[in-house]
Amino acid sequence: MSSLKDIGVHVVHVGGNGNARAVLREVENLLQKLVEKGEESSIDLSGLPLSAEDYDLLEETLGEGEVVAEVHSLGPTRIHETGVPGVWWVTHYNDEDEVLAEFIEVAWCPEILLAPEDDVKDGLEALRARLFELKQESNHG
Amino acid sequence: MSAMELLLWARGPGLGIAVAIFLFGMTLRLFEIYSLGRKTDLAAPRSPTPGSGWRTVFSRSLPYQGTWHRSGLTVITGFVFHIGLFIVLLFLLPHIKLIHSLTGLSWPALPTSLVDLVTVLTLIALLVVLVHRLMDPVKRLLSGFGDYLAWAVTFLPLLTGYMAYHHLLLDYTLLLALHILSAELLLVVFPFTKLTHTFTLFIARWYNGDIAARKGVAS
Amino acid sequence: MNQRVVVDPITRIEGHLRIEAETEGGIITQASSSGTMVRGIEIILRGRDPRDAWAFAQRICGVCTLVHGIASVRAVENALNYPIPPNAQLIRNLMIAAQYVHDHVMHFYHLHALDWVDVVSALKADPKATSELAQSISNYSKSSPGYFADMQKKLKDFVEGGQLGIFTNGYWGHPAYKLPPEANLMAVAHYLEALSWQREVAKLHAIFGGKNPHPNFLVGGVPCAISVHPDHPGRGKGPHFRGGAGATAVDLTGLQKVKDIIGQMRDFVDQVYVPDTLAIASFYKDWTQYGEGVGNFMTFGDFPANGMDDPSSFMIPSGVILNRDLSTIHELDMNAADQIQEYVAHSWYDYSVGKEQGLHPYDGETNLNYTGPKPPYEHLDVDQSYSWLKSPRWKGKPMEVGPLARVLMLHARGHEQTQELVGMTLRTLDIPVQGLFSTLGRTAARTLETKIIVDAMSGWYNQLIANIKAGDLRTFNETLWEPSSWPQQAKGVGYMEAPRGALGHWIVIKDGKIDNYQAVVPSTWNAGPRDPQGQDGPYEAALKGQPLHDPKQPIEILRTIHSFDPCIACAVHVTDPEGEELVKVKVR
Amino acid sequence: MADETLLEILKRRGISRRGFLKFCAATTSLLALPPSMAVAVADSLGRLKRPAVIWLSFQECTGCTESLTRAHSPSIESLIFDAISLDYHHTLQAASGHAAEEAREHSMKADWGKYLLIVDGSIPLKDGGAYSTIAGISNLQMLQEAAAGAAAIVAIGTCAAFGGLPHAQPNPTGAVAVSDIIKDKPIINVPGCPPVPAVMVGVLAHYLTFGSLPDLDDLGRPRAFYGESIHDRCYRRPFYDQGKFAKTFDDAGARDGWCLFELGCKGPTTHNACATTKWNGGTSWPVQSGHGCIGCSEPDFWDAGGFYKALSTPVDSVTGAAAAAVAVGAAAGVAIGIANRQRKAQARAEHQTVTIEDLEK
Repeated sequence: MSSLKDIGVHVVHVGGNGNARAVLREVENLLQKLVEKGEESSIDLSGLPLSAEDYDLLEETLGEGEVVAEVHSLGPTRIHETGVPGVWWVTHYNDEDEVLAEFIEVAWCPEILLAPEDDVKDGLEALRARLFELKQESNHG
Repeated sequence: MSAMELLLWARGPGLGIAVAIFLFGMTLRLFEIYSLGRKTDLAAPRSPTPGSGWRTVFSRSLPYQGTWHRSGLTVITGFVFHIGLFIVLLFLLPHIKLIHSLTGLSWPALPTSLVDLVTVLTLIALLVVLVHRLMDPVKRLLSGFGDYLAWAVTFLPLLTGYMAYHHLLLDYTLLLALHILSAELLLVVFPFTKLTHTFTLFIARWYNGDIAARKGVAS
Repeated sequence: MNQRVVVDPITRIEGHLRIEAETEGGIITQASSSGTMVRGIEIILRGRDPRDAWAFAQRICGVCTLVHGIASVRAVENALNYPIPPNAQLIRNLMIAAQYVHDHVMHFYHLHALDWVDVVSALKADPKATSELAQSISNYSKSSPGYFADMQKKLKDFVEGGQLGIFTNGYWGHPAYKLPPEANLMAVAHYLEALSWQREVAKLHAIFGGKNPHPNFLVGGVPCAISVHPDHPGRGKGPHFRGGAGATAVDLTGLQKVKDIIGQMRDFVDQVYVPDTLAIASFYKDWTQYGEGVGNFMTFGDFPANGMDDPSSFMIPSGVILNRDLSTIHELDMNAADQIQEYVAHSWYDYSVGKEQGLHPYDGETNLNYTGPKPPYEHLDVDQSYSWLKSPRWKGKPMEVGPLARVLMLHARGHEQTQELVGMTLRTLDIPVQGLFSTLGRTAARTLETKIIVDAMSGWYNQLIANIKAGDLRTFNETLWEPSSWPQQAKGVGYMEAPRGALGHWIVIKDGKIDNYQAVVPSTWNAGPRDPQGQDGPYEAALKGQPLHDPKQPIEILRTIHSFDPCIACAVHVTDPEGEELVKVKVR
Repeated sequence: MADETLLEILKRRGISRRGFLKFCAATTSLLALPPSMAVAVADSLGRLKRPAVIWLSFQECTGCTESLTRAHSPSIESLIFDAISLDYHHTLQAASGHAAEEAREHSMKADWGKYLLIVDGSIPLKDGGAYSTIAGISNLQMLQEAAAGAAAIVAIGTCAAFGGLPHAQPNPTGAVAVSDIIKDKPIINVPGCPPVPAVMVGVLAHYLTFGSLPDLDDLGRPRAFYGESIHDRCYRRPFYDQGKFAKTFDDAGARDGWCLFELGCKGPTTHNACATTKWNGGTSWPVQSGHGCIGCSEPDFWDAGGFYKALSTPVDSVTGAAAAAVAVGAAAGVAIGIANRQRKAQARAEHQTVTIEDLEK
């Protein structure tokens, strides 16, 4: 919208609740657990009120990592590794691109990226069926 | 009765009853004192009045050298909790809104966190005063039920207000209701205890100063 | 053969409505409309702060979730002669318009459509043919064969699942359903599309009013301060002492979102709602013969460009049309004691002046007096009192209010876009102009006015933005906020055009408190019972002479009643100006 | 097919287990459960069958239903087509009159003891319930019949939960809440006028997922959503602590998003999820749009002393009582003063002159 852009605006947010620091502490604890015991865990970001400033602080502190992934199932799910390896930012969206849920996952690999065993089995069967069809086709041809 | 119902009672009928008893009691006390009457002093005044009355009001508010040395703690805690009470009562926004709705008068508020700090100081001062009263043999001997009651009804609104603001122990709604009720209790007992001094103190000081001046005694 | 048909509950409406109809040889000879729920909101309002009244009044109805709030704040402002800033006026217009568009679309798809659309028949549709049909009537993007095949599969799964849920016991397969399977499938798809669309466009109310349903209002303006500050430097040190953008919902982002929503609304109306109405109507042209009603139409007017005190600036004009005569428009006076009156001859209320007299809302009184049968009951005594609704009349005449009345009034007053749209509709459907006075005409009028209103929204939006750019951020007038500044006594009327029709709230203020409050609402005009002269209300008149194929499946009754979009929680109300409640209940 | 589980339905729709996992993660978040519960949620949801739900509307305004249709995740469509079988609901169902009542009776019979009963609106008890009837049956009778076979009851909205608007003084129709009538069934109160859509859906999802009631507070409200006050979660809270208050609805403070306490905000005593979940898909919520919280999820909020009066001010005017007290106090004070003077005078009159001679006796 061109008209509104002409309006000078101060983008300043009201004070944060200081919850970003609490989340960062928890990430540290969970990461230590992952390293020492191999336990994976996650933090639900909707559980705490986070202001825009809190988000900025979280994002700045964790930084950007090497991996970006997107899952398409019931709307997109966007995942990126943060600058701290093992700490993943997972955001689930619905079809209308609204945030359904947002997690910081502390794991070797986010659970949703791993192919579930049953799906893999179904996939194997589907592939075999497809191969069978191909064989039939080539026989006919 | 739910916390909300208690709060509504405290903000409604409870407040009405408390304010009525307070005003009834205070008017009664003041009229009673006034209507006692005094004999007219026909002698010519030795010093100008009423100026010396006002001077006494001020000068008696400062501790004498002797008092200061004898019980400095009492003086300090006394000042702290009186000034603290004054600030908390008159400069917290919710209180100003209450006074405004009752009297139509309004003035700027102090930041809530500052008032919060003052509250803590006031509470500490009040506790020190109590401990001192209990420990000091002379004071303990002199103290009666009325003294402890006056202390308790002053302390409670501060404590419940502090707890409500910080959500300590109980739900906010319930704490707010208790805070208002404790303030109402203060209003109710106010005219019938030594707390009346809030209103009579300065009158009495002025009067003493004025009489003394008339008789030629320095105030 | 005489038969009494009872339809209770009438579903897919707001509130509790009961219709009792007499039929003879498959034709309805007499109908009685009864509102069966009352809450007494106007009694509850007495003695309260007039500035609070909107919140109570708004809860009269959660479907027309905004209209009673608006009428209420306008009533108080009228009584106190309380002007509001231009921005507040524009924001209110945008909110009212959004309510229209949202409400009319939801009514069409979620409340009315199942009277015309056979969900089960959609299973037989050919998705490819459906796609062709959809593309032939509109350029709406979701119209591929795959889309409709998916939709059909979804529906099939659902039906085959055996749990029909809300579709249980529908009149599926009834001969009155005339749409081909493809049109049915398209309509079912749009039923679901509209459900997700309405969620999006309701956000306009959330931005200005904090939530929807039941957004917030304010006497003296609107409560949403605008936080787009061209020159505001902020005060104090550090960000904690400043707000700036993001401080309130009406900021740069919020206003951009409003603009997007207006676009979404216009697209859906142009590409889905209008084409669907015309397509479905083309299969039901026989419904231009039924459901006319009383032939008298009334509007109060709304969408001021220049404040409520200047009715000439209203987009929707006010007036009365009698006996279908569009050439003469009678002027209307909301304050005249002999114009708008309410009767209770067939309602469960008493008047101190006797049950036969009518009373103007300022003098209105209501004493609940239930004389109906003790529940549970089979039938109401329709010769006596049979409803919690009163019977409002204009100069003694029953009036229809709502979309049809408004479209006729706009047409009669020479509104060009209306005349074009009405002409286009009549040509497309190939029906005579008399066809407007019918069940179908009423439904079509609702669609047409939605188009007119959604087209007007950008104008108000641009004006609002222009004001903000010019530095005018005022949204509230503080001068008369404190009750101490009010006269000891005041009375006023707040009115508007609600989606369902002309709505008026009358208020009497005494010593800063509500002394009397009365709402006369659209569905009371339309759904009210007979008056002392025995004149039917619009619902009752509209049902008379209409066929009823199968009394067990009264779909024809539903079509006509739904074409009015009933809102019964609104329609039932009580007042009691003198403080005497005469609650005498005779239980028989 | 009627016995299909949710997992089977989703699979048939071509939705992978990954999608299901995501659905469960979102549900866990919605229910305010710790993320580690996702496995338990997945387990129960996977076995879930669409339970029958009967929705009764009594003295209401349909605002609660309207609010439910604004639910974003999950949406009303997925709720009524995938998660539950909504067998009776006036505003949405296709059938009317006799056919509608038959659907209700059939559902009650088929799922006796198992269906979930949802109620919106209060129930009028005065005058034999004549103030609200459906199909000629009083609300009281219909509620009692439907409650008898319900597994649990959800009272949606402040009217059903606490009596709401019809219950406001002077309560002309004798309206009461569901819990005033039904004592022998588990009841979840989901108040709000209307309730936040995400809260309604969340409560339903919890019940459907675990088949049990969530943790409730002393007013029967789920703690997950009503556990904290609006004020504590409010983004304007820092301004309260700093003593920065909007004085009118469009002063600089209001535009900067300062605290609305002075303008009557009831946030400190109101327990609801508005400040965190917000409204209409996270678009805004009342305080963000500039109007104070009116306290709509609390009992008797309609009679709580005016929406624009600060929480610390009196509910009713005390001027009358104060004036009377002053007058009576003055009169009594004067009376006592006069009595005292008389006593003094009398004492003086009874005073006997004592001479030295007397003392020397």
